Amino acid sequence: MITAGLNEYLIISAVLFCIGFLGVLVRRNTLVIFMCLELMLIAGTLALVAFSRFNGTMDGNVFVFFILTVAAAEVAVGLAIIVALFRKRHTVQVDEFNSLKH
Amino acid sequence: MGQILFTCFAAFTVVCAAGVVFNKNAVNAAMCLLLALVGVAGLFVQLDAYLLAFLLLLVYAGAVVALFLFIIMLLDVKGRHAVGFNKVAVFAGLAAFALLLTGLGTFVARGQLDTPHPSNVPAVGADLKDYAIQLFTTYLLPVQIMGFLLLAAMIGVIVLSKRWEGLDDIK
Amino acid sequence: MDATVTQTVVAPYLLLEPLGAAAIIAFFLRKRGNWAAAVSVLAAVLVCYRALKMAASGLRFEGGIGSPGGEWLRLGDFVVSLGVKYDDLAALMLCIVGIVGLCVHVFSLGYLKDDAAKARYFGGLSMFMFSMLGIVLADNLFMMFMFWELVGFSSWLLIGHWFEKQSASDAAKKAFIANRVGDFGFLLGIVMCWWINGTVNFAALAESHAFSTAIPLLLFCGAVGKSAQLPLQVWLPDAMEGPTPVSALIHAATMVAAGVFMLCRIEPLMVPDALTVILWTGVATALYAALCAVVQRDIKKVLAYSTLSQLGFMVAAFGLGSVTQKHGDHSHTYALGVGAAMFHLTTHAFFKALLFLGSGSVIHGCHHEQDIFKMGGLRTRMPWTFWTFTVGVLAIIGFPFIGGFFSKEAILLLAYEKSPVAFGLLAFTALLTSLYMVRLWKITFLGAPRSESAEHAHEGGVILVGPLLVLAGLALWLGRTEHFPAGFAGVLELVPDGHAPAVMAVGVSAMLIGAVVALLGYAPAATDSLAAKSPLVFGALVALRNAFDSVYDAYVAKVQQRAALLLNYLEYLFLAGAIVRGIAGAVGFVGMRTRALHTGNLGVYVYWFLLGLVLLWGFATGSLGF
Amino acid sequence: MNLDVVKLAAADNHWAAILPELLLGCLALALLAAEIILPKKWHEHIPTAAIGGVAGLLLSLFVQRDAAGGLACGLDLRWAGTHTFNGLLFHSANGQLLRAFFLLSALLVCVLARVSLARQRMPRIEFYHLVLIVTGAMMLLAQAAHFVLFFVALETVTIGLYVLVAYFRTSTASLEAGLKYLVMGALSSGLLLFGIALLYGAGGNPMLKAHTAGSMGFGALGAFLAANPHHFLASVGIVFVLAGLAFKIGAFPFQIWVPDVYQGAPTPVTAFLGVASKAAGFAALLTLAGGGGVFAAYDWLVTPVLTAMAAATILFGNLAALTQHNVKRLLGLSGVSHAGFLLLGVVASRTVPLATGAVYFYLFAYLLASFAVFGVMAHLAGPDDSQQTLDDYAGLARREPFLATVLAVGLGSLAGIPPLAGFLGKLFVFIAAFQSGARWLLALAAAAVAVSIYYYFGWVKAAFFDAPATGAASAVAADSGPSPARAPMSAALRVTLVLLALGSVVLGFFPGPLGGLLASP
Amino acid sequence: MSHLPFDPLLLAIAAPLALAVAIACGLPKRWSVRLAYAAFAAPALMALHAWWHFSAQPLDRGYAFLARYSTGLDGLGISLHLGLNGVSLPLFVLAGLVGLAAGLYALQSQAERLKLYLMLLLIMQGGLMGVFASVDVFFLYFFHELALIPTFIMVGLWGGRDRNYAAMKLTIYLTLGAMISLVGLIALYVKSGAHSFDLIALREHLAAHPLGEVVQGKIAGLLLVGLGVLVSLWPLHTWAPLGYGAAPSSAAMLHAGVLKKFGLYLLVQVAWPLLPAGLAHWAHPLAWLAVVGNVLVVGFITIAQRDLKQMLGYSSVMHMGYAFLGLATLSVAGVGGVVLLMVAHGLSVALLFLLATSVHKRTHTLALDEMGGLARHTPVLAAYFVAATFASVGLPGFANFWGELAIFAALWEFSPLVTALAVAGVILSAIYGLRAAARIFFGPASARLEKIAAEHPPADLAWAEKIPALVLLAALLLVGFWPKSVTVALNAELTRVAPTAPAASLSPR
Repeated sequence: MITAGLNEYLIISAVLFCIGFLGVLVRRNTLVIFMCLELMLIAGTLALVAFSRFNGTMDGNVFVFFILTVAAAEVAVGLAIIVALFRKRHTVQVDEFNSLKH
Repeated sequence: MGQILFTCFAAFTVVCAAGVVFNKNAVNAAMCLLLALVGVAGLFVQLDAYLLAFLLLLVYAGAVVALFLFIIMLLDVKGRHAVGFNKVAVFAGLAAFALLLTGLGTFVARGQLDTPHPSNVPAVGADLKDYAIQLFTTYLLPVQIMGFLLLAAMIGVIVLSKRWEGLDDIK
Repeated sequence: MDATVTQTVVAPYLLLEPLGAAAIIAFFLRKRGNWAAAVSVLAAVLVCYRALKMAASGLRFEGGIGSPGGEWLRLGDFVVSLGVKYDDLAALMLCIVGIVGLCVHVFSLGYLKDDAAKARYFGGLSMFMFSMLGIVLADNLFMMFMFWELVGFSSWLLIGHWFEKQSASDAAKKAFIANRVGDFGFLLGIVMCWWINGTVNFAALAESHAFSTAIPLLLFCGAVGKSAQLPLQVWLPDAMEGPTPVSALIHAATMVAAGVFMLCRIEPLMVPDALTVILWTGVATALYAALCAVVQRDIKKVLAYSTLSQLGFMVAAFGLGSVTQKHGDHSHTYALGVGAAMFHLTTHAFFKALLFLGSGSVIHGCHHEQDIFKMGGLRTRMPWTFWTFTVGVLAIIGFPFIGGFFSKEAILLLAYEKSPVAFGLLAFTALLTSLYMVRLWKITFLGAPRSESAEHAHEGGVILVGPLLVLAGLALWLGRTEHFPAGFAGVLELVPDGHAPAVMAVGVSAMLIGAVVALLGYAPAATDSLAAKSPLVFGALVALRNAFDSVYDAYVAKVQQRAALLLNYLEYLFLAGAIVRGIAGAVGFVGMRTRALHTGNLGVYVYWFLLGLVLLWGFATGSLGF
Repeated sequence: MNLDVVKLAAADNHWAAILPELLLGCLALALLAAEIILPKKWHEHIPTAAIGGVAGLLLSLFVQRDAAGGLACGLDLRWAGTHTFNGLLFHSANGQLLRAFFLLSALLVCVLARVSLARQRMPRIEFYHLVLIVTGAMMLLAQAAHFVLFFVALETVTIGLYVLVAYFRTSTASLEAGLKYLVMGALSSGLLLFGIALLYGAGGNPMLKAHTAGSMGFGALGAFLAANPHHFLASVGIVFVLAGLAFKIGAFPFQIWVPDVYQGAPTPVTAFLGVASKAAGFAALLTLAGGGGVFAAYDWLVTPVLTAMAAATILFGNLAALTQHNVKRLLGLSGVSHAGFLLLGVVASRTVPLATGAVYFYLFAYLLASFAVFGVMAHLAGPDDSQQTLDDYAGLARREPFLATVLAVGLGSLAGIPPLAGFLGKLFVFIAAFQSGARWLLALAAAAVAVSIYYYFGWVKAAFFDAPATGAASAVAADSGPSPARAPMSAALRVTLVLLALGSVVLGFFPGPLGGLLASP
Repeated sequence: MSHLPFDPLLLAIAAPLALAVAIACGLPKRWSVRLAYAAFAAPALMALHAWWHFSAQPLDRGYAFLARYSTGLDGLGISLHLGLNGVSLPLFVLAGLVGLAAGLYALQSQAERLKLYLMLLLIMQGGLMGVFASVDVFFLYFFHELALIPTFIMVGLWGGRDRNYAAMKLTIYLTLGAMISLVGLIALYVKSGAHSFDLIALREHLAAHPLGEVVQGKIAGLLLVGLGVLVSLWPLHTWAPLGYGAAPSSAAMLHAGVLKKFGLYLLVQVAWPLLPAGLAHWAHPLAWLAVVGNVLVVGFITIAQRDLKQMLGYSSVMHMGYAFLGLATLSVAGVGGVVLLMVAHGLSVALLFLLATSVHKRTHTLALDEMGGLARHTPVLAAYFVAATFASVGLPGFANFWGELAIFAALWEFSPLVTALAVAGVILSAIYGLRAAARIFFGPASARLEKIAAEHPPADLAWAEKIPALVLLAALLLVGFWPKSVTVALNAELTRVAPTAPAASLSPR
């Protein structure tokens, strides 16, 4: 079923990565930043899967298992922190989390 | 056919991903993320990684995005967008955009790999059994570690969120 | 040979006895003035005894101290050795130091009988004796320099004896620093001599054939400082702040003459150009000091300027005559200047010590009144002092057939032959000498007492008078070379012989004119007659006297101090300030800015990652990198 | 895939080789179990058990059965030089040493945690549990020889640390630090992952020479890179991986999070971050980018990148620390500069064998000194320990001469002043740097040492010379209310501090067995 | 080798350090003070012992009393290797004596927090003994820093005016200097290829494989700059007057007297024999900096000082200029002069700092303008001060004279002009030295002194102050009168290791 070449997948992966990064850079909502971080991880998995397919090795695919797990754990912890912070500061805007500076 | 499908999924994914970034509303952003994941899952399928596509949808769409939505609802943060795009931020964002675009350009220009035609390469990701063998032999140790990771994350979430005796910060 | 060895061993004793006395006094007898005086005088007696005995024995020798080579320090090729060169020159000088030293020691017993710091005083005297003997006996320039410095130290110590007086403290400092200036050249000269000739040993230098004008001139700087020649003469009048016996010993008879002695030692190094400089320095000093002496009121200052003037004579004498001719295969040294200078040094030592001790007696008698215009009438009140002082005056003005007559005559003779201009100036100086000495003598001793203290003046007893008599005798007797023991022939046979009637006539008439003018012109009054009769001349002379002091004061206050303050300020401003604090401030500022980069805003922080990624990307794509 | 291969693969899982990590994991689980099973009144002894357990494990690394069956002292090197778990792990003498390092760090963190947690009404056991899990992951990370295990272990460390940083959830600072660390960490994980993917893909590309099926494994990847020393994707992969690690070690420009997170995190966690986490990063960096590492062939890229990074890190850390008054931020920034010095060693290690040993020695010296300082800080801190400033140390020498002395020794060692261990660390790194030819970097580092004196000595100055703040009491005192708030120092902490200070001193002139680390690289 | 049943050098290092550790562990004050006498005396006695027996010792490549202790770094060519040669012997004795004097002076000073003061001083003392007893360059540096650290703390804790700024500036400056010289030493270690910091091994290796001139020049440059800071070469000297102005007496004595000599010692012991071409490359700039900067400019600045201790600090900077000049000659005489001057200056400046504190104790001021006429009350103090002043002015009979004389003599060959300028500096030192002595002690009593005397006349030097002063003065006089006590061994060693190429051929005339 595969038709497109590896490079195309790689480009899509890179584009996703860049979009994710851009999101992290420009967004101020912590939750959205998180989503963008997830996008970056997904971009990595896409590259892995593509490589795995085109190189004919299994490692990339197996790696994705772990990445998904890690991502889920990360989100869980991250959201817990955000919720806890929200309880204190009643905001999720990163600009306002600046009690630690200078 | 495959090429068209690929193009569709790719375009869909990219557009949805951009939606995550540029959607002012967090809920909509989460929905965009969900759709982007679906797109990626489609690409996975095209790469013969059916299990991974399934897992992606299951874990991400089913759990992660749901969690996001749940939290967004819980915190009810929509409409708190007053802060945001000041001039410096816009300029910085544009500069970042330009830089990323440049980088992407270089990547596209120089990152081309010669590949054998995919039909000459075994679709290793297609067989479910292979995953099982790998995870239970070669990657047994990482799997174990993953267990500890999840435990740690769970403990962490509990510590951060549970109402403890003598600790009255969570009402 | 055996005897020589013995003497080489004895010679250090000569040095060690006064040193030992000084050390014992410094460490143990600090609070026991009388004991200290006894120890010191004992050392002086021993020195005098040994000096005379060694001179009489006729033994002359050279040798190292401590070891045959006398090596005292060796670093690579650089060797400093201590050794004794006991020739006729040293013997003569040694005797002078010994005799005058002893007289002064004894005189001091009386003069400082009630001084609170007697121990320090006598310790200083012993220290001086040690240092002076070192100069006399030194067989090389390094050693001479060491003792040269030490006499400077003793001089500092003794001038500043009454340190509570600001003027004494200042005078001591001035003396030492002025000497240091001279020593600057001296040391350079020694070092240069060492490099050019490969040795600084006097005997070896006499054999050396490397000639340079710079070396003798640099070495002469030392003499300029020590013997207070122009332009470093300023310290000597001020040095009169010290106790009078000290002035007699150090600042008249011996230490200040060390410059002349040193010149005589290095005579083999002399070249004509250097001698010319030395000559004119001496002549200028002699004339200048004589002019200054005419307007002094302080008895000691008059004597101080006369000392300067006489030292000028000696230096001029040296400059006139010490021509070493080493031409062709026949080489002969005509060191006539050495003879004349040393001869005058000898006679001067005795009569000037006599004059100073006499003035000391006067001051002591007048309860430390030093202004001659407040004296008068002392002839009857202090007859012993008066008569011995008169002998001294006659000796210094060159009264025929006593004291300085022959030595001055020898110098004039030399000048007459070598340089008519110098002769004229020196003769005029002799006239002035006569003038101011007779003025001093008349105003001090004749007429009526002009103050309470002069009214009650009295003799100081045998302790004070004894040394005066001894010195008077020596001043009278030792006027002719023939009267000296044979042991000093090595020096005295160099004294220019023969008597040119013209020279003698000029000399005697200069003396007579000066004396007559003074006797007639000055009245034993409370004011200076010259100031009354010819204020213009008087004023000019005073101004001349003050000229150097004001130049030096101006230098110290306006140049040295200001330069020091300016440099200090510049360092504070630029080095410690602008540069050091500036760099520190700049680093601190950058640090503050850097610290301020931590805005605490996560949204900004992620841009740092973008920056990092961009940089890394640059490296990876090769657009950055080396 | 036939069954034999499967059996073979399974048989290579030598669990005995990772016994310390397994035991640590078990200990972590046992702590949780004990909390559930044991009655409340016994809970206070659980941390003691944790400390004892870790100490026992640490000792066990040095005690082993010799050939005759008796017990012998010395690092257990039975597995050294072998790969296990199908190439996921590689055991080496340095790995053993790092195990000891991480266990020691964990031990000290637990000791500090007892001090800090005593002032909080937070759950306690979970803290130790997390520390132990993270420590185990670090130990595996240091021995990883395969990107999958590498990533998994790294993420376990990172996620564990997210929780630990935010652990004092009653404190906004702690939570904020946790969030910052999380976002930055996740971002760097993304970079790292993308880098790994690219390396994996390039290495396995069948069209390239020396391509390999095991391109996730370090050895095979290294061979591939050696055969393709200028491959674009590989070099991009390399810089992404370096970026991920640079975040871990706090190297410029991925260091920006450091002061904020250090300040907000509970003091023991700050120490953990500053020492163990950084050491884990350096262990990984040495494996990948050090001498003979995976990226050895990419000298044209890695050396300039690391050199520039080292220079900028040293400069930034020292400059930013100059005017810093908050002690935790100060230590964070000084830690950044230490990362720069260590990077100098890593750069040198690419050409000079001595450098690897020098980096490890430096890390040990850094551990002793840092924990000494953190120990003092933990003891002096009030309930909110994120606001301690230098002013709080004014007059410490008069109040607590013991603490002041330990502090001075620790700071002196951090500054690299003889006769303390930090000096030897710096000296060896400098020697290695000079040998490797990084002269300008060395000059910069030497100048930076002088600059760093300003803030280290400033701290000592505050403790020794300045009069204590009068009247309006310091932030700490204000937080802790009236003076009796601070408990007297526990014997354990006192002994620990003595040992740390002593270690810093003795190691400074008598490195003894650790000297062997340097002599035989 | 030594007939003592123990290593005298190790004892000299260990005794003060051991007591310092004991005090740190809480030895009671009474015992601390009592034992401190022994701990300060031990190094001095050991040093004198070594000095007395040195000539009878069999020398191993110039060294006697060699002993080696492993510290686990033998693989890197680092070990605690102790020994004395002709250069280190006089400095070892200097360290012992000045340490003894500083210790005794501290013990009588009744300083606040005496235990801590003693402890720091003991650490300093141990470090100093180590510096000059070490054959291993690593430990040379190590001990130097060990001795240096207490200085910072002592300035900060017991310092006078500006102590905070002074302590900070001192620390940063000296650390910077030490770092730069450390880089130089590392360069030497690496470039020599000897794989050893052992001076003997380095010498032997470099004798067989000398370094290239360019490399030598670079290493020597690093050492000169780094050590130049430590020895206060102009214009890197501004820490010195400030630091000494603020330092408590014993710390100033040990630092200015002994510790500061480390830089010169390293240059003499390491740079001169091992990097002759490198030093020759820098000789002219060094000489000009030293003569114009240190000697003349600083000489003038010293004249302008109004604070006694600051003046002493500046004068110390000035005298270091002579030391650099001697070094620039690269000749045995010049370098020997440097060592002599180091010993002499160490003794005299320590004595001066000691006496300055005694003066301060009596006048309660260090401002020269406010003093005057003290000698009337304290003739003995005045005598000591005058002696010390004249020693530093370079009066024959004191050790300083020999050092300066040898340097001047050696300098002529290097450059007559420089010699002339250097000798001119002697005038400056006489000016400020005598002026200070006169200001403090002579002339009429100042208003301030009158006031003090009216209430409580200042007492003369007590024995407790006199004995340390006497120790230093006696040493000054001993070397002054009998320079061979130092120069025989010194000359033998210097001649032995002197660079084979004559200095003259290396330096342009």
